[in-house]
Amino acid sequence: MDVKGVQARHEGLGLTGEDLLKMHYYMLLARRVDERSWTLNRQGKAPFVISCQGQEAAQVGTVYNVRPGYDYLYPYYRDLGMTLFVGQSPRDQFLSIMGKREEPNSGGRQMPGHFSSRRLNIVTASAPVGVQYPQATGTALAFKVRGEDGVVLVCGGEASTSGGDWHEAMNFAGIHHLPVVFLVQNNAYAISVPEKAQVAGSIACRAAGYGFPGVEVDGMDVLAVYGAAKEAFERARRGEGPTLIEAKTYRITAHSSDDDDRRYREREEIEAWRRKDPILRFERYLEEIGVLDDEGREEAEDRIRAEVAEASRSAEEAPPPEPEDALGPVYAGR
Amino acid sequence: MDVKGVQARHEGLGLTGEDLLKMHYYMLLARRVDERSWTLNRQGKAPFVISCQGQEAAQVGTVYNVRPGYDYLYPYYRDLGMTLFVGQSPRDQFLSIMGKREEPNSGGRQMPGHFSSRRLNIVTASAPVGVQYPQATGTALAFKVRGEDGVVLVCGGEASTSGGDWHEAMNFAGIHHLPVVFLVQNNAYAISVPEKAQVAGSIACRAAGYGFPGVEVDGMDVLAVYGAAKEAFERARRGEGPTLIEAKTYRITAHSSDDDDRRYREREEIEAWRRKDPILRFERYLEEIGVLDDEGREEAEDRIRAEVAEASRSAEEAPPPEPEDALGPVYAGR
Amino acid sequence: MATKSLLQAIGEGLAEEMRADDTVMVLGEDVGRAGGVFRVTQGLQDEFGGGRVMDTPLAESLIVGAAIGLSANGMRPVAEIQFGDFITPAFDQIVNEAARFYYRSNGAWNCPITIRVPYGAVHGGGLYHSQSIEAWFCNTPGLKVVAPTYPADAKGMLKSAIRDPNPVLFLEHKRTYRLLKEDVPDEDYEVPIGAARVHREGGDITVVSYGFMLHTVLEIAGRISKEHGVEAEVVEPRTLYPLDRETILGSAKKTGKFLVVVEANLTGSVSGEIAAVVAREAFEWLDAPVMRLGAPDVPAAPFAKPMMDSFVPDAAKIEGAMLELARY
Amino acid sequence: MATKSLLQAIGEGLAEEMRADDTVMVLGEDVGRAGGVFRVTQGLQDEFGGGRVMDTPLAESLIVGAAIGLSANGMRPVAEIQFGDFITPAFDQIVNEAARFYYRSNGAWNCPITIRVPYGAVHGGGLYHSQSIEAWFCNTPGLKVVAPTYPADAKGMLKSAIRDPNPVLFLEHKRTYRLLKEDVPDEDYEVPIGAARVHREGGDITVVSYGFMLHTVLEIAGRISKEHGVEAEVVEPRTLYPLDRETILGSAKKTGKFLVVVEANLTGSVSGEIAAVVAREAFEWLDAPVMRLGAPDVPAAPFAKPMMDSFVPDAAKIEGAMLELARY
Ligand SMILES: Cc1ncc(C[n+]2csc(CCOP(=O)(O)OP(=O)(O)O)c2C)c(N)n1
Ligand SMILES: Cc1ncc(C[n+]2csc(CCOP(=O)(O)OP(=O)(O)O)c2C)c(N)n1
Ligand SMILES: [Mg+2]
Ligand SMILES: [Mg+2]
Repeated sequence: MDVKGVQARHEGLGLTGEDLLKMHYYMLLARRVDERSWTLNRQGKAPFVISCQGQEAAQVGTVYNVRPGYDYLYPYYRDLGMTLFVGQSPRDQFLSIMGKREEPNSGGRQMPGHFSSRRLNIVTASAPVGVQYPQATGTALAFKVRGEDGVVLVCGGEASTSGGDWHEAMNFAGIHHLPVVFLVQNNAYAISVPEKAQVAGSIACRAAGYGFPGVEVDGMDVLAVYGAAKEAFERARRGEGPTLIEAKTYRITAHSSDDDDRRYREREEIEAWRRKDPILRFERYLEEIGVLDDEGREEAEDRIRAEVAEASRSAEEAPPPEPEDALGPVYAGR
Repeated sequence: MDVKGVQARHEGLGLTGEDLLKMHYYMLLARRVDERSWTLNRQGKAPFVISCQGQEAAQVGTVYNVRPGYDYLYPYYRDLGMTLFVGQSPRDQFLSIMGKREEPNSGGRQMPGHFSSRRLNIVTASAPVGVQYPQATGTALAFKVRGEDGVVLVCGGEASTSGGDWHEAMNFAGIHHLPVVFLVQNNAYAISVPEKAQVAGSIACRAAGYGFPGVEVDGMDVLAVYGAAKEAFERARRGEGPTLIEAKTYRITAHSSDDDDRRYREREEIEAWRRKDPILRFERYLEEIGVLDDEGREEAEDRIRAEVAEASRSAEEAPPPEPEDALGPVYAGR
Repeated sequence: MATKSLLQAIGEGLAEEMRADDTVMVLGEDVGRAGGVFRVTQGLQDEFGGGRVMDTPLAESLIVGAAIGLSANGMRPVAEIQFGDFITPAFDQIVNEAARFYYRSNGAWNCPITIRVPYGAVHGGGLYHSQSIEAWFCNTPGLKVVAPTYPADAKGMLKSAIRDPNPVLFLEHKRTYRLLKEDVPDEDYEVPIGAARVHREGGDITVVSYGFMLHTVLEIAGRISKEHGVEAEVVEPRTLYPLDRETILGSAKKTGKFLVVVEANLTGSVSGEIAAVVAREAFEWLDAPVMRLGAPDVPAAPFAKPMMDSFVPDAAKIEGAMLELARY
Repeated sequence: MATKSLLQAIGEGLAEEMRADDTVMVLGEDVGRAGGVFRVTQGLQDEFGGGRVMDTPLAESLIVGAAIGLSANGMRPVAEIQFGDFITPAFDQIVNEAARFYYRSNGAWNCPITIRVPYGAVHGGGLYHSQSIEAWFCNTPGLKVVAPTYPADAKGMLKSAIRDPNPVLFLEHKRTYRLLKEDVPDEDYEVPIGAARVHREGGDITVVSYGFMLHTVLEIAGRISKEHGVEAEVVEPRTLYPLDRETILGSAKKTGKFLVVVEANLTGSVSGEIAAVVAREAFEWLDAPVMRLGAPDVPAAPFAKPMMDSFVPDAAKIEGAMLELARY
């Protein structure tokens, strides 16, 4: 093993060992929070779960370039790895999946995964797939009009590119060289619909038609994603316009707790992808370069396990909304 | 002048002198009908005119590949050159711009340019830009499902690519290799909005992102357009899927009779394009290869002039709709 | 004759129409191998193949637009919109295109498509898997909007919709999919579009309702008959546009007391049109104001159970309204 | 104080708001160099530059979506939809997104955008430059829908809309753009959203109307006062959602005879909601059925003049309805 060559990878990207451990922490944290969510679902405490599992590298590798509270974020429903990184807590997520009153995204109004935080510049998300893209270009335009160097990160699955909104936004971003990074997490399925029935040609290649760079990246490799995203964010900050990143990844779980994926995909396929698990892969790298050993991993696991257990416990205890909460707020006051 | 080299052009495309004269006839006919329409507008007889002028080569060059009444046509409002070719008459067009009762597109219900003919497989058109694209893919899918070799031609201006419908249709056509030819007549303006504020990158280049061919062609050169379209139609008939053609052309008139284009473009620009007039250019070619001389041109002009005058006269005499016609038909009976 | 749930009845209706007519196709998200997120189209792709039962990309405007184009070329497509909340991107193709083909072409082109749309509030659905979307489509001449509630009606109306030469929006309340089973005829039959159904005769009050609310209304109608001697006539429009004004007005004139119960946000819902028709045409017969009950004017059903339960009109509210009217 | 047309008043309102507040922007098709197809935004790009007055691509979902995103990042965009008929592709962004930002984020995110929309039938406009689209948007809590008819109202309400922290759909009837001029105050002023206006007091009948129809209604109100001694009270809602129920009901109770006149296809129009509210809340005061008049249920205004003229309710039909009500 050419350790030097390997080390060169993250160093070439300007990342320290500390950065790597931070990335690892958020990937693992997202995974463990997600796993715990399914437990709560099976226990009947959380009516609905939608997962990030398999996509943590794509998420953390990208969001690592975001300046929380300054840049804007339009995450999609799987982007737990992002929202944790910019500052939502595991408890926030548990509150959300249990529909608790103090749940920060919506006070229990929305399904889980519809992230929102004014403080963290996470723009309130909804369920209709793709609507975030035009919104993200508007948010980027505001930065441009004011001459600020903020960047907008907007995310979706591969099926979010099939609707018109994605295209209208790509075109608008290209025309005005807007500071926006489009991250498409292509996890091979849209519920049951496989990529070949969803996407003609190649998503990444489409960027060229709009006059800006599009890169396809191995979404199971956090460093590869980080590198592509770093370039995209720097480009945006320099005022050179948008970038499209297509991260090839895989949805390890069913679409959601309402889905039974045995109807449409083989177990072997999932197993094959599990072997490419982005967290295991990153841990192998961290071991190789000597940043993480068994003991370090255990420590991280323990810390996260405790954090998750405490967050889950505390969230379970939080009160549900009151019936009257349903009635508002409908209109903002002046 | 290398006459042999020049002759090789249309011969290489498999076109006879007769074909060329037929193309010329329809281009000139469209132009003269259009010019007469403006006269009727100035006379207060036609409330609204929207023109094909400048785009006749793009239209006739493409539609020359259509088998009228078998292939399907989704023309856009400037495609007079197409509708005349497949079988609508100058009188039909005059009836339409004067909103006469027997006007074949809509019986006076729709504005001019909203073509329709069940007999000619011209699917009823409307004003919302871009809606025709998804419809065209469905029509193409029907051919494919039934194993027929019909082709669908769908048209729009460059701004018709900005809306989501264009993209959704391109993607769907690419996924299922549908027999559809997308013709974008890029005439540099969408009402007042110039191409650079409308289109990021290049329209033709976008086809690659959907996995099928996109060609940019000189839309002022009827043979160039014919050649590109011929390939596209043959490809479609062979079951190999869609093609996108971007014909670079120019709108010589204002957007419509309601528009004053002095607000947003220079007279010099128009003059420069007038010198590239597709009809004059084609006539020069026809002269060079000896298919058309002064006398022949005069003859064609006279024939068309008479045809147009008679059509206009006869259309003027046709009765307007009755007030009660407004009330139906709303629902088809079984 | 076997008993079927609403979901089964619709699935069977689809299969039978596809067997009877080669031009009938199904397209939508996840309708193929997965058989639809609610399993309505289960088994269809196995029977009819991927050409006639097609998974589309996630693009609702494309789904409806392609259906329109298919219909222009000889097919009779049944498009599925996965949730009513996501029909919005297809709004243009439905109201500006499909609904206007016939009129705008002076009768030359018609548009025989059916658009199936699961709608209505369910627990855990949140704002975007819950909306009652019918009012968006009930101001569009050229379109037909149907919303059957019971299995046998739904199957017969689906057949009518598919055979209808006009575009039909076919609404299915998600919460009624598996709520009950009833006898559904085995032989081919249609239930006509445009005809309301009187579920229960009564002389004291008229209640018009549909979807999940109708079930509650009927339950309460039975209860207040026993407990209060109030006889409610319960009318289900089944078709929301155009309305069966005759049946509705007939009942209103008979009882003189009229209530519409909808699950939608009350203001601007179809309850307004129904109430306005009755207020105009049955004025001389009315012994009480035309009453309406619906969800509060709040964006949509929230995710958390306590909020959801207080958002959707419940048995207590409906009973309250019915008794208030009866006692007026 | 100078006299202004509706079109001028709106243009001035825009310019003044842009001068007063750097965050106000205008975006839409042809709004820049050309000044809009109706010339409402003429001169704005010269004064404020291409950054704040921006021609967008032909993509209505993008126009509204970008406006939403701008508002999330500190701006107050005014988006123009060139014709109401083309708002359909933006339907999703308006009803599912803008209108729900506040509620769904539990008050954390609001969406202060204004969407200007020319609507209504004009000669020669045909099916797609004519529609009355308001009913599509009047079942959407979180959204405000305004439709002022007179120049001074429009300018004041545009200012209110731009300053409002919620999304406002601002409807402008095309046929009223240059129909008349009236005095418009020079100083800064607002006309509140949510308040109806009584144009004419009268004790015999109440007529509620807006847009081009309102002009005809007022003309006829004057005429039947002279010719028949019938005094009509004419109420303009100005805001269609949420309604000023108090003013409308006050008038209905006063006259006991109520008519709504709209240009929209009657069935499913906002006239239904208004009529239903009156039928419910003013029942005891009513001396006649609540009446409605609108366009027939036919796709939309046809191109040819004879058809267009028979489609839109005209003076004769309106006078007939008003006298019928007065004599009831
Ligand atoms: C406009 C719209 N149509 C349909 C749906 C239902 N739906 C929710 S997620 C989903 C699949 C999305 O797939 P993809 O974008 O690939 O993301 P993934 O779930 O695979 O991460 C569908 C069809 C929706 N939410 N919005
Ligand atoms: C959805 C929609 N938005 C706006 C309009 C108004 N409109 C009519 S034509 C046009 C410009 C179209 O430009 P382009 O597609 O380039 O065609 P061209 O007229 O230049 O041939 C616009 C904005 C419309 N008809 N439909
Ligand atoms: Mg996916
Ligand atoms: Mg153009």
